Amino acid sequence: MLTLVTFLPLLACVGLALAPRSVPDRVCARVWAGTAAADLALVVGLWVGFDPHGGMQYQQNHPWIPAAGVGYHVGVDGLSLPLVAMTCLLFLATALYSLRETRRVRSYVCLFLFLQTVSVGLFVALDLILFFVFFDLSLVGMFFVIAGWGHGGRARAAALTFFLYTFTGSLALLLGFIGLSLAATPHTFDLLELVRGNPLAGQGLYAGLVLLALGVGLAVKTPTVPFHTWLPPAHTEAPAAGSAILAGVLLKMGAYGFVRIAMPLLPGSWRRYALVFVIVGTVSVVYGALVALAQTDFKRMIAYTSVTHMGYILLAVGAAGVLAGTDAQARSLAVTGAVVQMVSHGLLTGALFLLTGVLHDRGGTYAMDAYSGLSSHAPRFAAATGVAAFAGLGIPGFSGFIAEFQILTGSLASQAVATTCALTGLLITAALFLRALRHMFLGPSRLPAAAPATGFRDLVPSEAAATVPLLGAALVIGVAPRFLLDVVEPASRTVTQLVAR
Amino acid sequence: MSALLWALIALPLGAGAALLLSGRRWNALAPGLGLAAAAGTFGLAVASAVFRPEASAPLFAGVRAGLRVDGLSAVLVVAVAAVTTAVLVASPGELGPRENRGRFFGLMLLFAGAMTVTVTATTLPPLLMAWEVMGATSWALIGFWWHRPDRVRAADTAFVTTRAADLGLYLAAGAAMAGGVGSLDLTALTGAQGGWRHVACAGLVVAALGKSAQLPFSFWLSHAMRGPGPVSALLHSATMVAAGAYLLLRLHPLLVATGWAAPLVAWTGGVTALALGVVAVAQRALKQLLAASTSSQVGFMVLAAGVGDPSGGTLQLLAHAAAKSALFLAAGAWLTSLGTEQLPALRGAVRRHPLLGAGFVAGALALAGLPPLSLWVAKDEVLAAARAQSPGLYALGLAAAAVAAGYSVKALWYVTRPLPHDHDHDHDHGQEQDGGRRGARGPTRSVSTPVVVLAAAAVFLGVAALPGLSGPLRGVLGGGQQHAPNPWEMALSAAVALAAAGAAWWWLPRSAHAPRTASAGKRWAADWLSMERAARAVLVRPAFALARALAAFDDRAVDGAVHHLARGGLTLARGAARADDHGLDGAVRAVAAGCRRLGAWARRPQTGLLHQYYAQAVVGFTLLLSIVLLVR
Amino acid sequence: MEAVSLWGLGVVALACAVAVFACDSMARATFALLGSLVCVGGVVFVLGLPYLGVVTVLMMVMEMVVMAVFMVAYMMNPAGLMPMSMLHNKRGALGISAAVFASLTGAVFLVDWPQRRGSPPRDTTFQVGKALMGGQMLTMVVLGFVLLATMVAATVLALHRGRYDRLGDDLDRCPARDPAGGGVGR
Amino acid sequence: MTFELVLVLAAGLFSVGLFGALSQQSIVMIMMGIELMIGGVIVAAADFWHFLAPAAADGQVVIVVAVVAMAVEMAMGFAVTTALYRARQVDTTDMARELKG
Repeated sequence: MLTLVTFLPLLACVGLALAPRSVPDRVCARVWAGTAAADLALVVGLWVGFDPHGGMQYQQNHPWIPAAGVGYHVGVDGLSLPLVAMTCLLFLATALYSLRETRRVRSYVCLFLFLQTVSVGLFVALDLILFFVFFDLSLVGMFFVIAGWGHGGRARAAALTFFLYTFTGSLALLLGFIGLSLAATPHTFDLLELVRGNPLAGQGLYAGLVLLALGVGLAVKTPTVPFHTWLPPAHTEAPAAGSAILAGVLLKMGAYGFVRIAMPLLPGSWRRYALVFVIVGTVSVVYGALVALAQTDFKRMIAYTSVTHMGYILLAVGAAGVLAGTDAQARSLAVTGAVVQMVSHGLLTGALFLLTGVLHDRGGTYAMDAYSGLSSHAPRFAAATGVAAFAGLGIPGFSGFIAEFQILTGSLASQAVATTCALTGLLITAALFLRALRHMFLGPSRLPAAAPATGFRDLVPSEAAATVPLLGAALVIGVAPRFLLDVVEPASRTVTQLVAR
Repeated sequence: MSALLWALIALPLGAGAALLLSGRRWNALAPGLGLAAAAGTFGLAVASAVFRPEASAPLFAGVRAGLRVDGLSAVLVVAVAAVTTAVLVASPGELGPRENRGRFFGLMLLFAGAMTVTVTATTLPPLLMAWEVMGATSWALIGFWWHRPDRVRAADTAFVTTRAADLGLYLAAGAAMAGGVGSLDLTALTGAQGGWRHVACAGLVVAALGKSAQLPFSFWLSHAMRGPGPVSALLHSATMVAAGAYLLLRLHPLLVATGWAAPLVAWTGGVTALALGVVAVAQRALKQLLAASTSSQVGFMVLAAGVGDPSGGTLQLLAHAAAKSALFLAAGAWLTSLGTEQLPALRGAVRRHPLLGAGFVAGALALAGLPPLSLWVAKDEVLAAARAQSPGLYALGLAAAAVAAGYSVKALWYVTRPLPHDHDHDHDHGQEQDGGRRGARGPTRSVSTPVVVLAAAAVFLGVAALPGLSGPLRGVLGGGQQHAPNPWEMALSAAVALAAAGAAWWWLPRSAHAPRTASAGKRWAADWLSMERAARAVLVRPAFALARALAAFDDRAVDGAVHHLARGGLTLARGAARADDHGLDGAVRAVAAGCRRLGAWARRPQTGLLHQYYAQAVVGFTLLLSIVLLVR
Repeated sequence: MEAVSLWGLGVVALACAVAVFACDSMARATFALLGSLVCVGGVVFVLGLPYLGVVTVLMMVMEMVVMAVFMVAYMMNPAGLMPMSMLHNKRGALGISAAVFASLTGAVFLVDWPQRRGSPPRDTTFQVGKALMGGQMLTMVVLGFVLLATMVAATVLALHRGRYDRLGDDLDRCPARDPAGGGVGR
Repeated sequence: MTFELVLVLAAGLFSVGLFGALSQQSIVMIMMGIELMIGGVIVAAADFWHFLAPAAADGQVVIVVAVVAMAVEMAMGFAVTTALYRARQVDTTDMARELKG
């Protein structure tokens, strides 16, 4: 069942690729939207049939490279199911958004279908090598999206930087995986066996090195501060749908890696070096927020806020590793907060990037001071962006608040100082979003020179259909979080117990 | 019974959301719908005050979202609903037909729902959620006429300041969890172990002071005045600023438990009451004066919370809510009709609109704390409790009361002057046109009636608080060691209030005409104790500078480092290529050349001359022979 | 008696050998060579190998007569009529041959030769015949083939018509223009 | 003593032949030189046979081989000279240096 969910988009992609040239673009886009919708429906089916206390479910395990102990092992649990659902929802949104795409639609659609398969595959993978394969294929897919359809002149340079940077990170990751599998007897890459066997329990230095490799690899992917410089150019040059997926899904791969691989497999060294991750997380929060405050380019500012939100996740995950001074409830609250933050950041930043796409489509530039008083021209667009911005800065009633509240409450116990610094992140994020809203949407009306004579068109139905459901989902999670938390909490409890063992 | 409470919350929030989304589509119907929703909420509020329902829902792991209507919140829920209804009655007058009324009424109802949740919350998460939603709606309402960038900037300042203070609540929640209070229940906070209790208490105090515009944070209230009249009336007089005081009143046990919190809160309240009173006196615009007075009156409530007199604090809150919302509605009405809020320009406004003027006069008198009216009674309660705590506080309170009388009389004096001779001329020279509305037509009846009703409530509430009748009120609020003010205290405060009022009345005509030589102190007070300039200099400007520095650092150093790494890789590659071409390839070519030379040498003996071959053969044989002989 | 005859033959042989290269005319050189080799045959005869001695002498006579015929054929100064010095590089050759002579005689005198083993059979010719036909049959066969190959090779080399003439200048005429008619397929 | 003297005789013959082979330009004279060298070898073989190993026939076989070699050398020499003469009308080694490397 999971394999069907994972590879349905790939089937569509192959079908489209082999289809005769005569297939018009509109049909390609519709096929993409249909496939994404079908995939989402399947995932909802999975969600309904999912037993929150059942641990890993819908498992499929077939030997793939038996000699190396590599198997095609997929399965879903409380951590990955929400992310898979969010990925499918986001891809459906980008599909709807791209209905009006005009540039080389067929290859654009094939690339995104491929990306969907790879992203879903990564979240359901329970084998390190399978995880790594999907991890790298996602880089390839995103490289072509940015290089091919990026609007800036520097699209190719940005794409190359993005690819090389994250690819180097993935090599470090592979190193870590190999280190892990070698420590296990018999050598295996299967995640569940490695968790059960806990091979690196004793070795201090060896486990530390493996954790360093994993940490660097994943830190490059969730951009934490020292390794984040590939994100802003990649985002400013990527097309709207591309950067929505880049921010919504690809960034989660790194964060998910911490919760799925680093914590359960290296509990001892994770506890010993948790402080490092907490510090990096807090620095990412404050640094990302401050640098975002100083940006003049709207999309680049949002890219930096992504660094901040990922910093929160790292803070929560690091705090969950510190046993002193906290109880299990606080730590599992932090981990739940981290997972919810991944989902909420995916939805909100995805919506924000799609809306910036609309902005660029109409005004031709992302510079904030080129626009003013847009809400008189496009009230619906202004309302949507306003709601997305307020949700992004953590206003209750949206998923952002639920995530950040749990993270901060769960982390304060063990990391008082770090969490207090992270609190300032909340304030700075609020200030920068408000400043952006004030500059662009309120005040007297002024459009950039590049804007067409007809003025600033409001949201077209396809764009509205793409962004409003995302914000709606965020609102539902914000108002009634129990349906998501019931799934995530048991899984985060197990992760917390695994780290504490 | 919990259904009643869920309905009480769902009605305003739901109706507000619906109206907000409708926007301009039902512009005509919006006021009616809004009013209906407000009335319904009022009804539900009264019912819930009677039945005291309780409800809770699972929210996070081990944390429930609990709501309960107990003594304190019953009174407040009714008050909030009442003031909301009154303000919404007055709102259509304020807003022109072309305004986006759906959005206005939607936001007002959303705010009312959030306030209701704040006063009924029993655990921290719902309190925090409502607290933040109040901040957001206040941002939206202050910046309602968003065409003017200065209004939106004011809204931003207000929101960021309150949000900065709200971080205290996040801190408190985290501290509670760390301190072992897993359920984050407000009453259980005192049970938090060790330092965490102090951290939680500190967080809560900061959040409350921020929201109630107390001293360090009070400058945002002056910006909040740029919003429409009704907004100031509802949010920035009766409900939002009172929320902080309410929180302190409810958490008095925690304040006492930590030891240092209660006196700190009391003294902050007292000092704010005095300082902001002086600021009010120094103001030239009516709404700024009223805003500063709000801050100072809330100071009294915070003082009451600090000294542990919930009933006095609540009475002060109710009385002040009624009086101040009436005054703000009147000020708003004049702003729309006369197009100005500067006191000298409002000369004789009372005479121009008699009904509205009467309400304003009654409210101002109550605000002055003159004997028979409600605020005087409430203030006495608070001062009595303060005197029991420490005489210093009592003196501070009395001084604040005197200053309160001063600024109320100042407002009264200007407003009640006889109309200047060029009666009609006054109408059209409206100074700053707010929101592009022409202030030509007078305030309609829909504004006057709520003003009068509120003013009446302000006047007669005092009766309820008289010593004889205050028993039931104390019972409702849940008692606590109360100090009924003894007669000599009440007489003393009355005397102080009357003396201050008389002095102000006597002194005002002289200063009104005297040349304006503003002393440094006066200018400092007029500028709200330049708190905003200090905050901007200390926090905002360095933050932006740091942000710019970090951005530059990020682009140059971090990005630069990566690019240098890449460039280093390239030069390394070129070096390797060069080494490969000249080094290894050269060696191989040298070997090849050497072989060629050797080849040439090898051909030399092959001369073609037979005899030379024989010679070589002989030499070769002899060598071989000698080798064989020697070796064997 | 044996020693005297050996000495005599030896001296004569050496003198004739030197004479071969000393005299100008080819003819005289040929006969000097004949003389020298006859003395060699005599030495062999004296040393108890009559058959081989006689064989050597007979062969030498035949060779020298043939050589005389060649002298006439190639008009190589048969009678010293056209004196020409056919020498070059004399000093080098002299040096090498003197060095060789010195080293050989040095070896002869320095090596301690083993004592004689066994005694000569009564009939040495029978001995060499039995050996050739018995143990040394391989040598006999090889010699036979060598002689045959020499005859064929010498004839082919000396013919005026090369073996490729019949195929024409560019060696690929088909069929070959063979002067001696007949042959396969023609 | 005569054993060594006969060997000296053989060496002498060999050296004179060698001198002739090395110094003569004409091919025929070179062949004569080689003839003398082989004669030296025959004398040495006979001498060895006579003085060292009369019982075995090897010495005589060497002489037979030497005689055959002399015959072959003479035949091939003249064949080469004839072919060379026919091709180039020259009979001295200096003119025939086509095989120079």
